[in-house]
Formats: sequence, C-alpha cells, structure tokens
Amino acid sequence: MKLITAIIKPFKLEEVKQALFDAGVRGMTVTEARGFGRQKGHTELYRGAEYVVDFLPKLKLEIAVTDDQVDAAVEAVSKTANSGKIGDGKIFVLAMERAVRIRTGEVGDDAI
Amino acid sequence: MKLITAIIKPFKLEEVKQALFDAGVRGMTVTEARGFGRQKGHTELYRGAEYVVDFLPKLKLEIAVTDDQVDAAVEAVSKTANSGKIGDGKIFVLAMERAVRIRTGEVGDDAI
Amino acid sequence: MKLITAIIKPFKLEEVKQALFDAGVRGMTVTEARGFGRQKGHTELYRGAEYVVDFLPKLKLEIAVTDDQVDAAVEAVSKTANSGKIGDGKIFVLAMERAVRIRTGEVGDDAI
Amino acid sequence: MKKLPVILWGLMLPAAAQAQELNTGDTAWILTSTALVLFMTIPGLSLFYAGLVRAKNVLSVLMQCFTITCLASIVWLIYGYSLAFSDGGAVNAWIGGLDKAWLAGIGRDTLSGTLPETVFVMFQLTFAIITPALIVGGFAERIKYSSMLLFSLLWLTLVYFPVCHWVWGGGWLGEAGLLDFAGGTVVHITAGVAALVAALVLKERTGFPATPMPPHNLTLTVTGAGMLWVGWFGFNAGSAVASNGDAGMAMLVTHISAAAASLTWAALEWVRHGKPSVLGIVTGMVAGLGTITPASGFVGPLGALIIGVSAGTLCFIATNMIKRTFKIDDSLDVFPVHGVGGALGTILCGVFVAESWGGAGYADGMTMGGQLGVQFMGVAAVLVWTAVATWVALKIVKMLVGLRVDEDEETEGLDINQYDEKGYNL
Amino acid sequence: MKKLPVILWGLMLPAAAQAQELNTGDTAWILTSTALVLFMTIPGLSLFYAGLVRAKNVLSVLMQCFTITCLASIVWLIYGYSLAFSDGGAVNAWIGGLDKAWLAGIGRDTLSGTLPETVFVMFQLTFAIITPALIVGGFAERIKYSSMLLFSLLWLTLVYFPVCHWVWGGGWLGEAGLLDFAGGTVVHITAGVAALVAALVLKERTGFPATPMPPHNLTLTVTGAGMLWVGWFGFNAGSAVASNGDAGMAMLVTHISAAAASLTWAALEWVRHGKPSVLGIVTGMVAGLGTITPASGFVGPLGALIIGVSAGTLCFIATNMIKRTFKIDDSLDVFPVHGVGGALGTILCGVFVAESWGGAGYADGMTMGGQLGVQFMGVAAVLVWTAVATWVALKIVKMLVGLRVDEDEETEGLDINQYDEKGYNL
Amino acid sequence: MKKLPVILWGLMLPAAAQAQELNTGDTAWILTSTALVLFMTIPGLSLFYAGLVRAKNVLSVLMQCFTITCLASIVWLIYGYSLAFSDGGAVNAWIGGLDKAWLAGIGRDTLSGTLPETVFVMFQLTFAIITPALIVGGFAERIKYSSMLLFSLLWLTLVYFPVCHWVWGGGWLGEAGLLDFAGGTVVHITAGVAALVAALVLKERTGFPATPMPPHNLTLTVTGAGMLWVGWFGFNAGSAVASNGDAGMAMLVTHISAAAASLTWAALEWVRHGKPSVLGIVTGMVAGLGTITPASGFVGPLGALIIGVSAGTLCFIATNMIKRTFKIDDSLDVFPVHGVGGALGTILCGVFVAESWGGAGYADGMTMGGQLGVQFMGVAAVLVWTAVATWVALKIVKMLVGLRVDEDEETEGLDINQYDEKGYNL
Ligand SMILES: Nc1ncnc2c1ncn2[C@@H]1O[C@H](COP(=O)(O)OP(=O)(O)O)[C@@H](O)[C@H]1O
Ligand SMILES: Nc1ncnc2c1ncn2[C@@H]1O[C@H](COP(=O)(O)OP(=O)(O)O)[C@@H](O)[C@H]1O
Ligand SMILES: Nc1ncnc2c1ncn2[C@@H]1O[C@H](COP(=O)(O)OP(=O)(O)O)[C@@H](O)[C@H]1O
Repeated sequence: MKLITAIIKPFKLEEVKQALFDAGVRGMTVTEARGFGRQKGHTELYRGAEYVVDFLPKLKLEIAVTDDQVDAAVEAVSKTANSGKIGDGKIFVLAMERAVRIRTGEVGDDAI
Repeated sequence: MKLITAIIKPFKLEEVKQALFDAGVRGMTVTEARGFGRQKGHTELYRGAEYVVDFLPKLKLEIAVTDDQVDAAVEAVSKTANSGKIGDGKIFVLAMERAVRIRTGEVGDDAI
Repeated sequence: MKLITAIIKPFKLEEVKQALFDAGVRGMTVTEARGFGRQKGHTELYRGAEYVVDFLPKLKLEIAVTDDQVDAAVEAVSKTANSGKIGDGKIFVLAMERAVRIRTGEVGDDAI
Repeated sequence: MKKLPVILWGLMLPAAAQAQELNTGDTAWILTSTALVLFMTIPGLSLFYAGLVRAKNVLSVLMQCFTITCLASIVWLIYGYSLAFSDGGAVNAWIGGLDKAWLAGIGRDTLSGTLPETVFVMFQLTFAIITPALIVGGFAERIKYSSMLLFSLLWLTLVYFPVCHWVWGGGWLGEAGLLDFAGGTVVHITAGVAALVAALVLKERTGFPATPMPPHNLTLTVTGAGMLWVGWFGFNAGSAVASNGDAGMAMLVTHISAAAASLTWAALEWVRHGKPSVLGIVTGMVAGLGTITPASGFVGPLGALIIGVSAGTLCFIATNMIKRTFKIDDSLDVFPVHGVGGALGTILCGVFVAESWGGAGYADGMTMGGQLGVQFMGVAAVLVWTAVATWVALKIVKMLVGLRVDEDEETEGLDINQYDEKGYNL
Repeated sequence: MKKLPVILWGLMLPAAAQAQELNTGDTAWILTSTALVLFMTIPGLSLFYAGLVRAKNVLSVLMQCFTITCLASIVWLIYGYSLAFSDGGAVNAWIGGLDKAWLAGIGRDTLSGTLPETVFVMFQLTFAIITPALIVGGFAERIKYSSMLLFSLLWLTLVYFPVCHWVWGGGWLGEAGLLDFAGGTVVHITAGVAALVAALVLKERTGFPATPMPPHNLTLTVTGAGMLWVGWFGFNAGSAVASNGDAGMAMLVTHISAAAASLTWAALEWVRHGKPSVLGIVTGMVAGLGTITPASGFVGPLGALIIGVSAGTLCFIATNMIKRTFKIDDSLDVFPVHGVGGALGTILCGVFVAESWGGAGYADGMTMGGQLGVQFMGVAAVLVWTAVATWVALKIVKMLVGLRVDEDEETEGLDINQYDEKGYNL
Repeated sequence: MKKLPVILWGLMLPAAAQAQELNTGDTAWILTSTALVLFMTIPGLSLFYAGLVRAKNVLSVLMQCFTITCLASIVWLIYGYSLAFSDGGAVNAWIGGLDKAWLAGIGRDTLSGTLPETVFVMFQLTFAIITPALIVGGFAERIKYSSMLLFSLLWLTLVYFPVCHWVWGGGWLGEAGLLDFAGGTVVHITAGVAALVAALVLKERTGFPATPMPPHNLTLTVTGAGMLWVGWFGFNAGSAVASNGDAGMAMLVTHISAAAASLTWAALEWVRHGKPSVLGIVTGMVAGLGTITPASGFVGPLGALIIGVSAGTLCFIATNMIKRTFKIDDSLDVFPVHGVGGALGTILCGVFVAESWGGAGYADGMTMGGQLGVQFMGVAAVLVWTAVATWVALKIVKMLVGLRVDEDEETEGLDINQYDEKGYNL
C-alpha cells in the first residue's frame, strides 16, 4: 500500500477528484495548505507597509492506494492537475505499512 | 518508529486523545481536513443554485510513536473513533526513519 | 528522497524558511495545525463555563528533499525553530519512494 | 408626579388622542426609535446570539431571529396590535378586542397622542418582534425550524399580546398602577421565563455540559452588543413617546445603568476568575439595559447607577447558578440575564421612582410600600402566566410537529441540516 | 388625494419653497433618514453583497461600493444635483440645468419646503449613491477597478441624473403623473436593468455555471440585510420629506411588504426545495422592500401585504429563470430582485393607490386604467433608456480601459490582484 | 456671522438657557445624534480597529473600546460633565467646577438651550467616550488591561475634561475665539497626540517593523468605516445642537470632505504603489472626517472639498513618514490621521470660514490673519498640554501597575492572555 500526497492548485480539486474516481480511487483526504516554491508570490500593502507573501494557497490531497492502483492514481493526478503553469505542484509517494478502516476494523487493502 | 495518520470525525477528538494518552502517547498533531469517501455528502442550495458537497469535515491526527507503542495506539484510535457509522475514518501507519525534538535536539525514540 | 515533516511554532516560519532556503531547499508546503504535547495549554472561560484547551497552534512544514539534502535541512530547521522553550516541536523524516513535478512530469530528484 | 406613559398608552389613547395635534419633533423621534428598536433585533440581537453558538449553527440563529421578525410583523397586522392595544370591552382587563384587526381604521391622519397612529403601531411592533427573538437563546442549537415557527406564533398570541395589554393596553396591571416604562415585565420577564421553560422542555444540547461549546465568533457578539446598546436608546427613550425631557432622562439613566452593570460584571469576573472578559462585560451590559428598562422613565441618574450595579451583580450570580448549579441548558443565558434583570428592575423601580432618589415620584396617594406591592404582584403574575402558557405552547408544538432535530442532525449542525447552507466558506 | 411627493419635489420646490418655514421636526427626520440611507450602502449593501462572493473577492465588492459612495458624492456636488433637481429651461422635460452646479446658491438659510435645502441635497445624494452601488452585483468578481470607476461615472451621468429628473425633478414622467414615491423606477429599475446589461456585456464569471461559487460568509449577508431593512425606513419614510402621517404610513407599509415577501420566499423554497434558507428569506426581504418602494407613499397596509406576497413570488421565479433557464451570470441577482421588483411595484402602485384599497387615492380626474397606463409607460421608458444608455456606457468603458481582469487574475481573485490586499488573515 | 456653537455652549448655556423653550425637533435630532455618536464607538470604531490587528488580539481591542465606553460614562456622571461644562469660578478659564458633579440639579425639566440638559449631557458624553477610545490604536496589541483602564481614567481627567472646558465649556480658548465646531482640537488633536506619546513610551510591538503584521480581517475594518461615516453625521451635524440649516450644512460639508479625502488617498496610492486599496480609501475617509470636524459648522461645500483633498494628501504623507521614516509604532496610525488631520482642519477652518469661500464668516472685527493666529494658538496649546499630560499619565500608570504584557504574553496574544477568550472558533 502507498500513501500518495499531492499538492495541487485549489481550483483543480474537482477535476482531480473525478480523475481519481475514474481511476478506481474511492477515498481521499484534503487539507488547505500554503506552498512555497518556484512560483512567485505576491505583495500585500497596508497603509504603505509592504508584506511579501511567498506562500501561495494550495490543496494537499492524501490518497491511500493499493499497490496496483498507485500508477493509475499518480497518472490521474499529474494529468488533471497540470495547467502547464508554474506552481502546479508535486506528487509524493510513500510506502505505507498498515491501513485500518475504523468503522469495520478491516485492515490492509480492504481498508482503503 | 512509526508515524500514524488517523482520519477521524471531528467530535471524536477528545475521546481519541484521552485513549491515546491512556495508551502512553504523549503528543500528537491535529489538522482540519475534508474527507471524501463512501459517506454521503450533502447538498447546499443558494438561491436555487445547487452545490453538492461531497467533502466532509474530518480531523487528521498525526501521531509519532515508538515501535512498541504502535499497536496500542492504533487500537486506541480505532476503538474510540468508532461510532459504527459510515465515515468514521481510517488509520494509516508509515515507517519513520528519524525523529528530532527541536528544543533539546534529542533524536529517535527519545524525541517522541 | 525523504519527506521531512516539521512541527514548529507559528512565529518561527520566516526564520525557518530562510534557513531552509540557505540550505538549498527550494520548496515546502505548510499547513496550520494544533499540537498536543508537553507544553501546557490554556483555559478559556465564557460566562463561567471553563474550557481547557490543550491543543496549541503550530505550523506543519512538509519538505521533500534529496537524500543528500536531508541532514542540512533537518539541521536548518532544528536550529532556527529552537526557542529553547517547551513546545518547540518535532522533526520527522520518512523515506519517499517517488516524487513527481506535475507541471513537467519530471520524477525523482529532479522533481523536488 | 408623571406616571405618564402607562396612563397615556393605557387609557387616554383611544379617547383623548383626537384632542392632540401632531408634533413633528415627537414624530421624528419615534420614527427614529422604531428604526433603532428594529435594529436591535436585526442585525443586533441576531449577531449577539449568532456569535455565541458553534459555527455549524450560526445561520440557524440568524434565521430564527429573522423569521420571527417577519412573522411577528404579519401577526401584528392581522390581530396582534388589536389584541394588545384596542379596547377589549367586557374583558378589557385581560385582552384587547378585534376592532383594529388588519389595522382597520388606521389611516394617514389617525393620531395617537401627538403621533400618527401608524408610528405608534410600528414602534410597538418592534417590541413584539424582539421579545420572541430573545427566547431563541433558550432553545438554540437544537430546535427544528418548523417548531420554532409554530411556537413563536403561539407564544405571541398566548403570552405577548395579553401581557402587553395588561400592562400598556389598558389591562389590569396598568390599571393597578404597575410601573413598567419600556418592558421589564412585558418584554424581559416574559422572554426570560419562556427561555427557561423552553430549555427545560427541550432538554439540554447533546453533550452539555461535558462537551465544550465555546462561542464561535465573539466579534459578532460584541458587534451585536454595541448595536443593542445604541438601539436601546430607542427602546427606552422612545418609550417616552415624545421628544422631551422624559426621553432625555430615559436615555441618560439607560446609559448609566448599562455602563455600571458592564463594569460590575467585569469586576466580578476579575475577582472570581482572575481576569475580566469581553463576553462578560457585554453580558453585564445586557443585564444593565434589561434591568433599567422598566424603570427608565421613572428614576434618576443615581437610581440608575444603583440599578446597574445590582443588575451586574445579581445576573452574574444567576448565570452561574442556572448553568453550573442547576445544570440547565438555557443555552445563551436568557433567563438569568433578562428574566432576573427584568424582575429586579421592575421591583427596584418601585424604590427609585421616589423623588428623594431623583425619580419622577409616586402617583398621588401611592406610597413606596404600596408601589412595591404592585410591582411584586406584576412580576409574579407575568412570571406565572408566562411559565404556564409557554409550557402549554411547547406541548402543543411537540404534539403537532415535534421540537428537536434528532441527534445526528444536531451533530451535523442545523445550518446544513435545516437550511442546506453553510455559514462560512473562507 | 395626495400625490404629494411627486408634486412637491417636481414642481413646487423651486417656486413655492420660499413661502414655507423651516420645521425642526421635519428636518430632524430627514437628517436621520439621510443617515439611514447612507447606512444602507455603507456598510449595509456592501456587506450584503460581500458575503455572497467568494473569499478572494470580498474586498473588491466592499471597495466598489465604497468608491461609488465617494464618487457619486463628488459628482453630485459638481453637477449631479443640478442636473437632477434644477430647472432645465427649454429641455426641462428631459434634464435639469447647471444653475446649481457646485451647489451654487445653496446656503445655510436656503429652504426646500420645510427643510434646509442642504438637507434635501444630502438626502437625495444618498439615493444617487445606492443606485450605482446596487449594480455592483451584476458585474461582481470580474470587473477591473478602473472600469468600474469610469462606468459608474458615465452611468450616473447618462442614466441616474436624467431619470431622476424625469420622475422627481420636474421632468416629463413626473409631469405625466407617474407615481414613484421613493424610487421604483429611478432606483430599482435602473439598477436592475443596468446589472443585467452589464452581466450580458461582461459575460459570465469563468466557470459559471459549472463551478460552485457559494457565498463565502452568509453572516455578512444577513448582517447587511438587517441594515438594509432598517435603513429602508429612511429611504421610504424619509421620502415623505416630512415627519408626519405620510411618513408613518410609508414606514408601516414598507415593513409589511418586507415581512410578507420574506415569508413568501421562504415558503416557496420550502415547497420547492424541501427547506427554507436564510439567504432565501433575506432575498425575499430585498424583493419586498424594492417592490414597495415606488408605492410606499401611496398604498395602505393591505395593499402592502399583497405587494409583498407578489414580490416574493415573482422575484423568486425570476431569479430562478435568469440563472437557470437563461444562464445569465447576473452574479448577485440584481435584475430579478430589483429590476423585476421595481417594475412590479411601480405597476401595482397604480392599483393599490385606490382609496378602496386603503391607498391615498388617485389624482383628480385620474382613473385606475389611466394611472396604470402612466405606470406602464414609466416602467417601459426607464427600462429602455437604461438598457440603451448602460450598453453605450459599457462600450465606451471597454474602448477606453477594458472591462474585465484576465482569467489568471480572476482565478487569483480581485483582492490580491486589484488591491494588493487580502480579506482574511485568521 | 454665526460663531454659534462655541458661544452657545461656552457662555450662554448656564445663564440664558432658562429663557428658551424646549424644541421637540431639535431634541429629536440631538437624541438621534447621541445614538449616532455612540454608534461610532461601539461598534463602529471598535470594529475598525479590531480588523486591523492580528487575530490573536482582536478581542483585546474590542474589550478596550467597550471598557472605555463604560468607564467614561461613569466618570462623566461623577465629575466629568461638571469639570467640562459647569462654571469653574475663579479658575473657569482652565477648568469647570464641581457644582454639577453627580449631575446635581439636572432633572427632567432642566433645559440647555432648546434641549433638555439631559440630552446635552448625553450628547457630550459620547464625545468623551470616543476620544480615549481613539487612543487605543496607539498602544494596541501590547498594553495590559489594567494599565489601559487606569490610563484612560487619568487621561480623561488630565486631558479631556480640561481641554473640553477650554474650548467648549467657557474656558480660555473659547473666549479667545477659537473655532472648533465639533472637536478638531478637543477630540482629534488630543487623541492623536496621546496615541503618539503612548507609542513612544510603550515602545513598538515585538517584531516591528521587520515582522509582517497585516490586518487580520478587513471586512471588520470596512464595516466599521461605514459606521464611522454614518455616525459622523451625528458628531458634526449634531454639534449644531439644533435641527436647522446649520446642521444641514454641517452634514453636507462633512460628507463632501469624507468623499474627497477618500478618493484623494486612493489616488495617491494608485500613483505611488500602482494600485488603490480598500484600507487606503477608508483611511482617507477617516482623515477627511477628522479634518472637517472643527470646520464643519463654519465652512461651505467648496471649502469642504479643499479641506478633504488636503486631508487625504497630508495624512497620507504623515502616515508613511511616522511608520517608515521615523519607525514609530503608532500601531493603527492614530497620530498621522487624527492628530495631523485635527490640526490641519483647525487651521484651514480659519481660512474657509470666510464668507468669500461660502463660509459662515468671521466674528465681528475678526480678520483672517487674526483668526488664523487664534487657530494656531489653539492647536499649539492643546498639542503641548496633551503631550505633557499624557506622558505624565503614562509614567504614573507605569509606576503603579506597569504598561505592557511581557514578551511571551505578547506572542501568545492578548485575547487568551488577558481575557481567557479566543476571537474565532470557526
Ligand atoms: N521540496 C518541496 N517539498 C514540499 N513541497 C514542495 C516542494 N517544492 C514545491 N512544493 C510544493 O509544490 C508547490 C509548487 O511548487 P513550485 O516550485 O512553485 O512549482 P512547480 O512545481 O510548478 O515547479 C509549492 O507551492 C509547494 O506547495
Ligand atoms: N483512500 C483514502 N485515502 C485517504 N483518505 C481516505 C481514503 N478513503 C477514505 N479516506 C478518509 O476517510 C474518511 C472516511 O471514509 P469513508 O469511505 O467515508 O467511510 P468509512 O471509512 O467508514 O468506510 C473519508 O472522509 C476520508 O477522509
Ligand atoms: N508523538 C507526537 N506525534 C506527533 N506530534 C507530536 C508528538 N509529540 C509532540 N508533537 C508535536 O510537537 C509539538 C511540541 O511538543 P511538546 O511535547 O509540547 O514540546 P517539546 O517538543 O518541546 O517537548 C506538539 O504541540 C505537537 O504538535
């Protein structure tokens, strides 16, 4: 099992969700995040006091998948989250040792 | 060392925290999240414009534990976060290579 | 590749970001979090009803790094986030199997 | 001695009104006061309350206050004003008649004292709006919308219109000489007692008192508090139904009592908990304003100061007792603040109306003892009637449409559940 | 019969004013009304609108309303008041003159009826402020700041000042006997139609209607709604330009219509969607208030009730049609609420002004049919003129500075993009 | 020439008042103005300020403003009104007496001009409330609650009551012919200078200016701004203490100055930073309102326009200088806006009061040069006295209870730390 973490632009969520769903993924968890990277931030200005904001709004998706889903899922995200513009985000894949569905106590692939 | 990620229903936090504490866990980090899964979302309706909201409010707990705590911790969460209803959430366990307590510089099990 | 998760005090963000940048890190993702640990929380009191709040505001940084950056990055965080006071936070390091830059499709170290 | 408003509203209106001429200054002030008192409910009170509930129920409170505003207005037009302020004939001691139903006979030129009667109708309507809206605090975060709607309709009919008639419309309490300038009994005791009864009948919110239910947005509450204070100038100084020295003194004593009660509450918190709080100080304000209300046309500045300090003290104690000792989930503390305050003010009015205290003085032949007797009687009668009639109204509602959402809906929150809306999408 | 305000404002002012004396009560009420109507725009309307957009555009809406407030004020001083309310000589049917440009000749002692003319200037200015501010809802979340600024200037000049003169300033529609007490045509039709035209010219927001764009903070919207209701007392009852029974009746019918339309809208939602909603009930309120506006000085309580129910119904249907059937992105539903409501109210006024309905009665020699003819003509003329002139104004703006931000800027949000600011840093 | 209010308030009140009769229209307008000016502080100013601080300190600002409201009210009752407005006998040039302490002798029938004296007491009290509340912006986000409380008490006593007496209570500046209609010196210079001194004595917030401290919620600020604008109608037009052409003109010029200064500020930002901003435009508004305040009863529309543009320009420059050049942490820019604006307006009043500018004209025998001399003297005297007395007050507070929270508490935030509360639980 893998845990995929995807950082994407907020307005891409619906599309990415749909693509993941089409790739057989049935669940995910989303968190609001702010990202720092190559994408240029903006400046805020309050009564002449300037603040450089280099953290930009992103969404972080965490998607647990079975080993055989991982490629399709990564593919789904990387395709739909791509706007071709800087700041589109990253996908990170980590190995996951154990998964539990709290309601049923199922573990492993069944829990996902 | 393991990093446990638990997605739970928000109103279960206090109970889960207490159970983890009883299981010897002395720290955790919580993030607001929105979850998509089998649990049905709801519809919002604004002047006749309908929005299907299929992301539901969840909390994400991250709990670093030593190898010998992991079973007790998973057990603690899965028991107390369980309401028997769909959407109770998941527990994911990942291997952790290194842990540092920033204040003291302690590493490994001591840092947790 | 590694995924570093650092829990820090919110007002340390700018300093930590700068130190990471100096250590060659070119990106990171930040999330608002609430932490429970040894640091004492506070009490809130509303018309005589008392609420003990033991979750304190923290920031969670996620930093993907190449294997040769990891020590410098951990060092950078643990140094700058340290205020010497309880609650300074933790650093967790996990192995990462895959990384993708969504915009370009680059993978591995190039994606970071 | 000037037991002015009671007499004016209660008796002389129907008869003597024609004799007076329209005064544009008086009219201007009551038009303004009407706006101020409506402002107290929307957005004032609704923000005050909305900030105190959890984020998932913020809209439900706003919706309840807003709906009550609309509902009370239509009912007022159809029969409310008539039941409260027209002559009830044989049963006039208890209730008005239906002569003025649909506001029959009230035209552009109809006067009521020195005002157009339309203005008097509107001014009084704003009181009929805020009173049931105050009750929302008693059943917040768990009542169904339909139940709230039906309850408010029944409650206005069974409690507000009759009691308003008793005191201001020519009924028995006004006749008996009860001093209630702007609604200690009519507004605050009725609302406070109703909220307590509702809290007892609906039972506590799931999780109370173990689960923390902190206010979700105190900036809303403090905003609402400021609006309430300002609007209360219309409530009390408007109740002089004139733009004169009575109105001026009513405004002054209202203000002093609010300030004194606020500081008292903050000081008591400071002593008892080590820190004052902003929720505390604004709650003290409401206590001070509610308590001075019945007395605002009768007492002087010193009386107001004492009333304010008493209000801050007694309501502070009462709030703690209801919540912690009796563990009653009168969720936004309506009874300890409005019910206790309204009763306290009605009674203290009997003392501080004395000219020796800078008050307007007793009616001819009335003594302090006699007045206090009347005041106690008024408090008791309104309290008992409200408790019984509220209980009956709730039982009827329960029978017809039920009262509470179920537990899952309560957990989900009323905003999504009852209205398909969410308060914040930040 | 009292076709009072139209005549008063339109014709008698310049001539007869000198004969009257200052009345402090009338003056007090119009000073107050001025404050109330300004309050409707800032913060009222701006909060109402701000809550409805997405968080990234919250400041842009506040900024647009605030800027329009300032801009309209300066233009009013320079030539707006003069074009609207001074004598236009040969072309007086169509537009006023420039005699009062820079408020020439208006001093502390100049009267306008029983008021200082300064007070009349200020009161009328608040109407010239809120009308272009209402249009903001039509082009929200996508217009450039500079375009909004230029457009508002052109629009005031091409639409508001002329139409205001036609109806209230001695122009042809007032002369023809059009009944528009407080701005059904002058304010609501002009704003509604302009918003629709703007929505069509600017095209929809990127993503509309597929992407959900739910309101980001309904507590702001409901707060604004309460302020609008309260402020509307100044709008309508202030339009009596006196503190008397006309003002009182205007306040009463305004209130009844608002309450009736609110409940109607909520009921329709309940029937159609299974639940009422707080956004629905406050939208109904705006519909009820907008619709009663032209009629508020002419009809009685029963007329108001029927007008309110009609407003709630028709505007509800119109809102759904514009958005879902025609898929027009009049983003905050200005046309279906204000445009449709303003037209509806102007027409119904022709019916319910009848004395048999408790209204003020027709002018001598006028019949219901005749009056309805005038009302229809007024609606049609204002609608057509507004549509054409708005379209021209938008084309000019497009030519000179463009209209929309580009797509990336729209995605980023106008707050950061146009103002270097962010609404919330919680 | 009508140097009306100064003379009226300062001298004629005690003596001549009895001769006049109560005017219900005047009374209505001042009752209303009182409500408007209280509304400026709660919730107006407190929201304006609350939005500008960081989320962890939002309640502290609301709490400070609210507490000051209460405190000033009680002190006003006990001795404030008397010190400011009663006759001081031998020292009357400097300070009033204690004859009216506890409002002795002020009953329902006591008049002050054409108003009940209670109304005058209340109206003036609202000025004594907002002035110390303005200072909050100077020491925001770091002062202890107890220190704020004690400081406000001392400051009112040492600065506000005396200066108010000097200018409006029969003291030396009023006698010298200083023109200050509604508080350029009494309110804005005192508050602005006090904030600056407080900022210097308390020192900057930890991290200033390196750490970004952006406003946490500009919707609150813009909401408060709208309330301030509306409430300012009561502040300035109410200062006519009558419902007449003076009040009307005061409202008009107030409005024009606000609009002009807002647009000026936005334009300067646009030129200098490439974009206007909503915080900028509302700051311009405050500058315009503060600056016109002393002149509002004396100048005409053109004077107001020039005053507005000057205010927007000078305060814009001053804000940048204080913060960036001098790196003084007058956290919410009270001095550059209110202090500079108040001084500017007081001086410009000496020019634009000229009849040639459409103003009310100079007093008999007074020339522009002479008037300007008086105005400069007034500004200088109030500035120096305020600076010294504020410094003394702060030193006393520091000695008795300290001034700042410690650094950890500042990091944690005042809301949790000083009040055990949190602003938002969304
Ligand atoms: N090393 C990293 N670790 C964690 N998150 C990163 C890292 N680099 C980038 N990100 C995340 O990805 C987002 C996009 O990265 P950025 O460098 O701006 O653009 P791109 O991915 O198109 O090159 C960032 O805003 C940040 O949230
Ligand atoms: N594959 C997944 N990856 C990440 N999070 C998931 C995944 N599946 C479910 N979740 C999280 O768990 C929550 C509950 O899942 P759901 O399928 O609704 O119910 P249940 O776990 O009871 O079957 C979701 O809201 C989501 O936050
Ligand atoms: N076992 C853990 N798992 C995850 N997060 C932890 C754990 N222990 C502590 N934390 C995080 O680190 C923060 C600081 O920990 P705390 O024990 O308060 O202080 P310190 O790290 O200085 O000993 C906590 O608020 C929490 O966010």
